[in-house]
Amino acid sequence: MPFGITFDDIRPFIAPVIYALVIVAVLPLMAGYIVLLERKVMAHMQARMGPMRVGPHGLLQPIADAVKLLLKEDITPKNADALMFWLAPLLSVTMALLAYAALPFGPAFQIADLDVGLLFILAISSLGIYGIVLGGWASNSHYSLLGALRSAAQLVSYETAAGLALVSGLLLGGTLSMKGLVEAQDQQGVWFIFIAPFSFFIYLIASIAETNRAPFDLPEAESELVAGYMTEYSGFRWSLYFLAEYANMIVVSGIAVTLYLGGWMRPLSAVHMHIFGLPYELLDLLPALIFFGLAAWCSKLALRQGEQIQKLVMFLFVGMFLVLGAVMAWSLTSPSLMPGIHGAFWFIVKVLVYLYGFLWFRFTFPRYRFDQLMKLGWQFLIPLALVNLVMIGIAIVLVQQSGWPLAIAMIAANVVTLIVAFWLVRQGDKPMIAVLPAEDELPDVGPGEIR
Amino acid sequence: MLPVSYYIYLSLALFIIGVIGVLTRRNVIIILMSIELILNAVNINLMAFSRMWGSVDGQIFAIFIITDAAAEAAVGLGIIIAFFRNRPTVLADEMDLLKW
Amino acid sequence: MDPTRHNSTTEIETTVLGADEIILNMGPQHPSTHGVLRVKLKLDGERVAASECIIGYLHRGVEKIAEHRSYQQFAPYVDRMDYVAAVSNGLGYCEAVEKLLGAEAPPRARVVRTILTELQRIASHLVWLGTHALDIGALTPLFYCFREREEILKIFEKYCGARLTTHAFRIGGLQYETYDGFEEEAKRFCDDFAHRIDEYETLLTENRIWLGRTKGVGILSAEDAIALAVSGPVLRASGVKWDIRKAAPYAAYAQYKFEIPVGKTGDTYDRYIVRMEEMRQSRLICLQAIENIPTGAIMARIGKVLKPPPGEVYHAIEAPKGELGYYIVSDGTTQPYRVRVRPPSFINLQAFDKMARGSLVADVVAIIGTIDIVLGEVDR
Amino acid sequence: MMLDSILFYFFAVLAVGSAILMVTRRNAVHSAVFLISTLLATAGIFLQLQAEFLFVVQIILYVGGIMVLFVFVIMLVNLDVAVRQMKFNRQSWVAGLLALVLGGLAIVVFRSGGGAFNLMASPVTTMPPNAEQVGTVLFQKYFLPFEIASILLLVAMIGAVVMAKRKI
Repeated sequence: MPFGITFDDIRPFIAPVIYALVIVAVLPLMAGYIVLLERKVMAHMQARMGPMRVGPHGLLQPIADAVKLLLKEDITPKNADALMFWLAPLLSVTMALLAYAALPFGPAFQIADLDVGLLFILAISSLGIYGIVLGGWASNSHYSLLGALRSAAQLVSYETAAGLALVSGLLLGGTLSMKGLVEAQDQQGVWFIFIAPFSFFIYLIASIAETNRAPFDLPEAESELVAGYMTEYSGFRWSLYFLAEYANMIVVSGIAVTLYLGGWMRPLSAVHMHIFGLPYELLDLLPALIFFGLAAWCSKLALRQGEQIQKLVMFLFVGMFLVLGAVMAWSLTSPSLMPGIHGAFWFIVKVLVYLYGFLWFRFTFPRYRFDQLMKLGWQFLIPLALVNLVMIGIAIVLVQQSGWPLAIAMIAANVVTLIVAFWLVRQGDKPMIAVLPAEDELPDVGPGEIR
Repeated sequence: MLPVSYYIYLSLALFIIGVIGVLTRRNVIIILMSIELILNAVNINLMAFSRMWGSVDGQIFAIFIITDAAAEAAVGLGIIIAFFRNRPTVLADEMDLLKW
Repeated sequence: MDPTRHNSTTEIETTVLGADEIILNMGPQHPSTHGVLRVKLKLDGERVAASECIIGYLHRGVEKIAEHRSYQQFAPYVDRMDYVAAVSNGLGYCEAVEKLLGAEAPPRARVVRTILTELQRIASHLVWLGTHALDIGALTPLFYCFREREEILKIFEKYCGARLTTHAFRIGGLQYETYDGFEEEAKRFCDDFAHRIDEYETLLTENRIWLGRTKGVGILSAEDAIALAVSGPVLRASGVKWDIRKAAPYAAYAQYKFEIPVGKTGDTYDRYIVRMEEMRQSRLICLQAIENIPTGAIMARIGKVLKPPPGEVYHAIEAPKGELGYYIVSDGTTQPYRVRVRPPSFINLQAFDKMARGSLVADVVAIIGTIDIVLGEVDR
Repeated sequence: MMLDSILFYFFAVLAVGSAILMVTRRNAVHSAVFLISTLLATAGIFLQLQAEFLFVVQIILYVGGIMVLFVFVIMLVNLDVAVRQMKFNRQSWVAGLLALVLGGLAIVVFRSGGGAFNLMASPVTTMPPNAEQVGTVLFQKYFLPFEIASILLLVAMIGAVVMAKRKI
């Protein structure tokens, strides 16, 4: 070994590097299929069918998109700032991928169990702003700069709300390390969403705003800003931004799942239903059953496919589901492997459910105006998060010092927060109608004036 | 563990670059940034000694310095914006508003 | 920015944020201006200080063409003006010429005309709702609305062979007898349309974000509405109860019972409520009309070559966008001397500056959507 | 042991390098980006000193907060003001002289300090998880300074808001 580095020097680094490579390889594929999921769900919600052309039921659409994006010409605006123009999407993607270092996909599958895990992810995602701001600045167009500044302002203000919501989750968990948080929920036998529902909902709203999605997707969709900071990007650089957005979505839902939905724990983990004396429980069979069900459903679709090639591809997917089902079933037999694989399965299922919420919001809600968005962030979410934080703190003190049962203390805390929430909403409604400036305050410039 | 003097030399280097930046640059924003650099150099020193003595006081003081830097940056940039609205310049030696 | 404020006519694109006015150009190539409309906004920060709509990009000189066409030849041109509500354009023109001739369409023709016009009103409002919601950000209503509109267009296609520019009516009545199954299809559409509207309402009406984006946006008071000669849902939303179907009933509207929805404050939300209610009323009219379609002739006896006596006539109908009027002057020959159209979209658009002034830039899109303009009719 | 020095040298060179670049760049945005890389390098040095709570605070507060403010203001201000003016003023030789004096003074002090400074940083027993330790000491021993710091921030907030209002 060169430089006198022995093998056991490197040993602690092998597992994290392998996990990192797996994540970096799987992520673009997963982001692609989330895009397909989004388009399919959006279509079915809107009484249409979504992509059906490329592969059976559009299953190969992500690969087609990826190839198209790679082949598309990559334009740099004329007097754009070349260094920044190249750096911005790179920054966005690296920050998005870096945040995966602390995400616990399963009890075993975690790159680094930092003991400041949650703060680390918060810090890295707060760096994502630079990708957007520098991208807007480098495109050298007035409108993309406006879009970049607006989305940066939105990210900064909702980051505080998300941070406060997470802190109230931390109070319950007691530790900053992500794995520690899930174990805390395991010990207390209840997911934190049931104890601190308000912080979950505040975090849900803040996480949607942080990834520029759904009712808050203002920067790209503003009518006069057209596509916001992404206007001038095309081809591969644009797909980097796209990948960064979806990677951020997964990171954000990963945090929510770890902190509020019990990370890799099986739902109803405390319930033990042993079926006719077998060592494992009924619910442990669920992952295998889900995959076999998917395989059966896909094979039914496969038979109805027209061309031969579509049938072939569909059966490929059927095979994949069968293999996954077999792995789930086989892992039941070996108790050492079981928690790792099943943990990863449940974590990914919960992340997908959380993401489904993202997609659902996108198709049902109209878009916020920028000032309403800021008003919601600063005048409703942050005060509510502060109150919620104080109430949970009081509840925990009550539980630990004066021995109140957890449930009653938490219910009391949440009821008070609910009252404050209603009061805030009523405050927010008062100036609901846009306050029109008095007639004289506006310059009386008649239409003729502009010509 | 590395001897503390390495950290001291590093923070000295950053400190000197910061001072040069403050004195030579005309753009007020770059001056403010150089001040941030100086504060950072001080932080490195604090951290090195905190690690050497094994006590956490140095790190806490570093946190106070960061909060102070935040306060100073916010007000400094506020002043620059307010000044910019009256005269479209950001350069230190052009800010001679008292002289007409 | 030199201190001496020069207001040269060239657009001063001062890009320093937060300073004084910026001139912002929206359109003519813009995703949410419902066609080729260019809006010039003078911004004071985020608020609109003044605005000006520049139109004419779709001007085809339809009224000039009318002077060199016979009455029947001009009928198809009328559909190309408000291409979203072609059937009601046709009704307006045919009835105006019939008035000129002193003829009257037979009862069966009048009832079928009423059914088709009311179906067209629902289709036009569906287009408005879909695009208006899309501009404000709600993606889903557009597809629901176009799914219903498809049913209506199928009925038109079966009746007169075309979906959009239908040329469904002839001067003096109808050319084609209704295909068998017309009543059943129209009835089936009206029956299931009831719960469809409730579907849209669940998506939007109580939606806090929709309320936030539409309540108090683009307010037009009743006096301003009357002063600007605004008509149709925009007028009724400001609280003025004026509908030509009640004021001067034409076709077969006198025989049916229906209410006129009226708003209170005249903001974008009221216009939304008024149009949704109008769709329900149109459905009721269709149901009443389908019950008893009288039998008999479908065409009045006015002969092949139309030579109306010299004179002039003004006939207005309640088109989905507002009062659509035809002022026709005949000099006794087969070709009209002058055909002047009173386009509701063009006149409603003049209220844009009054509504947009003082509002935020983001609301300009909502205001254009709520006035419901079609550039074909604005520019003619 | 080996890894520590590699990490230290890497971050040190990165910090000094981007600091120099920051001061010499003509475009304000470029110098802001280089200052960000300096701050990240110092955060790396904090990490190398096993102070991971400070590592995270530095990134969240400094790079994620203050520098965003800087980049915002640079963009707001530099939109149409010509950036390409002469960037160094006449005082450069004063700065050079001062830097030399300062550097020489510091080195002399270090040299004369003798053993006190360059003693090997004793590898004290691995400190308990940094975050909890900082937390406990911060809120017990340093509670008063903590309150004063929060008042300082409040004053700064009010000052910034008053400054930014258009019509004061």
